[in-house]
Amino acid sequence: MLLELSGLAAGYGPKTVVSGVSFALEPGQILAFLGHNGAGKTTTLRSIMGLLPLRAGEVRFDGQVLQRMSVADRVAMGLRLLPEGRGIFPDLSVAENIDVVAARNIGADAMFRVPDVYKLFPVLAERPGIRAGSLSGGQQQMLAMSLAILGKPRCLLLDEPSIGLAPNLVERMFQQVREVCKSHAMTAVLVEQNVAAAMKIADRVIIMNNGQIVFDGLPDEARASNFWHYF
Amino acid sequence: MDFLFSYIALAEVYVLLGLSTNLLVGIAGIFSVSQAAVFGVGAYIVAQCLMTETMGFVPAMLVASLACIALNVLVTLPSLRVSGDYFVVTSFGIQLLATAVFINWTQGTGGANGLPGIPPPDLFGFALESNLHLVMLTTVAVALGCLAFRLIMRAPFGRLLRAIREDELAVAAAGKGVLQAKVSAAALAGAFAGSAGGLYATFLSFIDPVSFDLDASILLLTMVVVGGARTLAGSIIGPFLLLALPQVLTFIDIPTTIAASARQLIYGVLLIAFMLFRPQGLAGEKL
Amino acid sequence: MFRSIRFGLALAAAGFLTLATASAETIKLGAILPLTGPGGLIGTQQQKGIQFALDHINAKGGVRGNKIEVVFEDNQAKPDQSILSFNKLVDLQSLPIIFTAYSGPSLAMAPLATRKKVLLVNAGAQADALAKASPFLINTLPTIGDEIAVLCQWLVKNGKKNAAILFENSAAGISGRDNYVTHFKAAGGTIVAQEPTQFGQTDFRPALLKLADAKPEVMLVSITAAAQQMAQQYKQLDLKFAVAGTTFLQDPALIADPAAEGFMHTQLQSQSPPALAAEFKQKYNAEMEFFVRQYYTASNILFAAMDKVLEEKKPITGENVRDAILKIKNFSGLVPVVFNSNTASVPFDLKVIRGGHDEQMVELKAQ
Amino acid sequence: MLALQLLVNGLVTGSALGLVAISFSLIYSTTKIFHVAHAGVYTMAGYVAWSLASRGAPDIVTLAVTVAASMAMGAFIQHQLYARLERRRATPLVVLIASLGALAVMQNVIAAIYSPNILQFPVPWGSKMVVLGGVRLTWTQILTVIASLAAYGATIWFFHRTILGKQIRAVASNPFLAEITRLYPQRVYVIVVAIGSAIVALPGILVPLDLGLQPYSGVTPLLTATIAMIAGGIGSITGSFVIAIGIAVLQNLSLLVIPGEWSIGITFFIFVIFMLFRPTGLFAAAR
Repeated sequence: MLLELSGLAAGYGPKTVVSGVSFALEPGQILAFLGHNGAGKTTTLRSIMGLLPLRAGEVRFDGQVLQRMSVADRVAMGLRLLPEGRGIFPDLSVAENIDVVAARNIGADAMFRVPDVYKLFPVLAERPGIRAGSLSGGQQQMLAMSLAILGKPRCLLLDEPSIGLAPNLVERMFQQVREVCKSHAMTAVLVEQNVAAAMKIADRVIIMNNGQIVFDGLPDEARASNFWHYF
Repeated sequence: MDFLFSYIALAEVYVLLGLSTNLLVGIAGIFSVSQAAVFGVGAYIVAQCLMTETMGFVPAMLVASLACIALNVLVTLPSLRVSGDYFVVTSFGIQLLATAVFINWTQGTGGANGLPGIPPPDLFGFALESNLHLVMLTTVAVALGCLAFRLIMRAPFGRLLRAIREDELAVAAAGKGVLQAKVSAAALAGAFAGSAGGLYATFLSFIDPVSFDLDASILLLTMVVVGGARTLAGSIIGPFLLLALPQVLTFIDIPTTIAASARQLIYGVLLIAFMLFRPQGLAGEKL
Repeated sequence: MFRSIRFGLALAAAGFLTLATASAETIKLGAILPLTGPGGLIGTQQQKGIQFALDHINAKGGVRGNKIEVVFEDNQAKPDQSILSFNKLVDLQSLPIIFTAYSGPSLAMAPLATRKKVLLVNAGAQADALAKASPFLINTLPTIGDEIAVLCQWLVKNGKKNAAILFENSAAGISGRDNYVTHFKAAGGTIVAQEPTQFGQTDFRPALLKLADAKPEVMLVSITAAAQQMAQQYKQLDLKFAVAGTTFLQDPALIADPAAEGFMHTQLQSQSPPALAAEFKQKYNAEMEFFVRQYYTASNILFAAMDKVLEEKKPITGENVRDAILKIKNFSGLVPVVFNSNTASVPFDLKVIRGGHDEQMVELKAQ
Repeated sequence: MLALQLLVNGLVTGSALGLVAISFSLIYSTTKIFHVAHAGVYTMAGYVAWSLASRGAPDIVTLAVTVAASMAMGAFIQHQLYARLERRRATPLVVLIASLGALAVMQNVIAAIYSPNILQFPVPWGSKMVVLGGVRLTWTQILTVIASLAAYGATIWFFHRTILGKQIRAVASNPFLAEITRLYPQRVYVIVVAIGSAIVALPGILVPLDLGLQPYSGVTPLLTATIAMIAGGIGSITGSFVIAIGIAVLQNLSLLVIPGEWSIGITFFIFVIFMLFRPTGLFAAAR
């Protein structure tokens, strides 16, 4: 198992937002992590990254317990987060965005180097000097994805990557995510509002409600289930 | 007893100012460093009214309060347009602008020389000359101020102000009048600062720009912070404690060559220590 | 909440407990000086002057066998702290006489002094308002107006008819400016320009340039600090007009600077004999500067007056000591000080700075 | 002639002020901390340099040691004070008050060691005159302009051409993303405060070389620099540099038309009006 959560609980201030969240993912597996707003999806991702302290439970990555590790160490191990809506450095140029992240995250064993991301998203190579904040929504999301995978990612946590994208773009991007995951044995946790698109590429579906898992199964089982009233 | 009375009277003037600052900074979340300027305007107005014998103490206080309400609303207006640190800098600017006016507008303020010989307050033809009478006057004023503060904190208006400080956007989204609430808070703070100014001028019988400069504004802020933000107790403890501090410090034997700086240094250390270890002050809530 | 208030009050109250208790033969005086803050430098000099005089009188056995003690209070040059300190000294310790400095604090305490018949002794501030502030305020130096009147007459008489004024935007600086305007015009001269500088700022170039543009024959200076920097910038800008000022220009750093060559200034006579200056230097590791001498002199004036009061078997009260000062009238210590009123007249000189020294030009007398 | 000399004078004062503005802007735009204690670092630099120069240290050693000492002090404040407060989730108000405390401590430690007297640098070449097209300048003034322009250029180069500079800009632009891409924002904050302190050491030495050294003189330049930063657009190095020079030139030239008493007041008046109508600054990019 690459990523294992057992009985995870987390929250802000006096409020516990999620509790008892447990699941385990193998390398190359794609999980669609669904639920309505405030169900606790982003909170779960943040606590996996170490941005939020755990109230209870445990997170293991590649067999190691993560609790005592810093955010940076988790990133170094291959845990990557694509944060919702703010995955780029808007005041830097496209090339600077990539260079800055590359300088810190590319080691000898890197899977994605600078030329690789330009190859993956050729549109970024067209205007490397343009200020990232002035890119279109789709281009910004591609840049964000590039930053998330530079180096040696092993598990991608994607928080609403389709927000603000045109439907055909979403489709293409999700296909790219699936290809990358399968070809590099990379695990992905995909938090999405665009349920249909997410389920299309997912190997497994978890639905959250009120901070707890209410469904865990295959996409086909999810489609057949009665959990849709949560959306 | 005169010393005790004069200490209490002065401290009570600062309590009024503390309430004003607390209302603005602690409760409404408008971080203003120009309260000493408003305080000064109140003081100069009352001083001029009494010295030119235009009117008696009570109407003069009323005029000063009204003027300071208007002024405080005016100077906090930028906080509606700019937020956080931007407003702090604007507020610094307002304070320095006010100091420039206090020093240079000689006809109105006596300039850097100040205004000596301000007559004592009179109530219904009875001049309050002794410190005991002055203490009674300031105590009544402070009691009224505290009562008003307490009522406001408990009223829906107080809750609205708290909500604005926590999350202004949410309150605005909920359709509550953020603008109106902020303006009312500023107006109230102005009334407190203006009447404190009037009491200060008549109590000292002499005012000059030194009492209303940037350092005074920062001292006010320190009083609220050390006493404790957002609570009535904090607004009372802070001024009493900080006014007593220099008196206490004279007992500490410091070589005279460095005494000049050593005592000021203690203020700095106090500020840092409180922020690091007790940001809620002696009796307040977390800032 | 109430517990916290009580805690605060208890701490505050602890401050009022006075530690020293007077013995029967000790006469206690007070001194309210700016020991901290921007005025701290001058305040501590004044404190040393008083302390130095105290050490001398007590070494001689005090005034008629009574040791003298001075309780120092810090007012940070602020009026409100001065009021607190005044009430503390008068109310808790019943001190009859208090040294004071700085115009603002002295003016703030003057009405209280009148009401409580406590004698205030100012030996540093020169604002005109001090002369009439209170019958219980004694100034051991003339107000700035006396010095300036004589200076202006001398300048106009010696052919400097067009003057520009450089003044500091502070109480002392403005008071000087106002006097220059009044007295220079009265002497028959014309003020062609005036320009302020901010207290604590040392960039005088813009002001100097603007004044130079008005082509004055003399620049009248009323700044209390940074005179050396002003002189250097005057020199750098190659300005040619004469420069004249008051006792404020009697600053060792200025006099030693070649840029100040030819500057004129009035100076209240206040020399310290070499032996005394050396003793002071040995004791405090500092020069016996103007404010040290002023408060040393003022202390000795008080001691002499108290001696007279005790001789007449009267108690030491503010009123008695003041009357004794006015009755004795002529004091000769470091310099002759004459009290025709509450405000003393002291002879002063017109000096010119040459070769790093102050040279005597003429001795002047106030009218 | 007067106008020209005033203009040049303003340019000299402004270029020194420009460096203060750049350094403060770098720190503020990255850490979002209103680092008032920066004025203390500025002052400290002058005193460190004075101590070395008056002991006969070669100029280059004086410069190097002073810059190093400033960097160390800046880094210390960030690491020991601001980072601690950040870990305790202190609000900006708490951090600002702590910074005010740190400023008071630094100024008064300096005053205790060196006395509040004005100190003069024992550097004879500094006051030598040069006449350029009828305008008289000292070597120190010329050096100030050259050093400021060089430091401005170096700063621009560093932040746009080096990977460390880009990383700092990245942290300023999106600290959250920086955290999860291993850019170590907390470490970058220490570095950026150190760099800002190194930059401010230059005017910290050059201004007192020309005008003398005082312990309490850092606040006015810092406030003016802050105004330049806001008017120039937060985060814009060029904006804050140019506006700082503009302010100094205007303050000098304003003497031609208005009495000097009001020049500071008017600067702040214009600023307050500016904040009401265009709070994002002149150079601000559309964000």
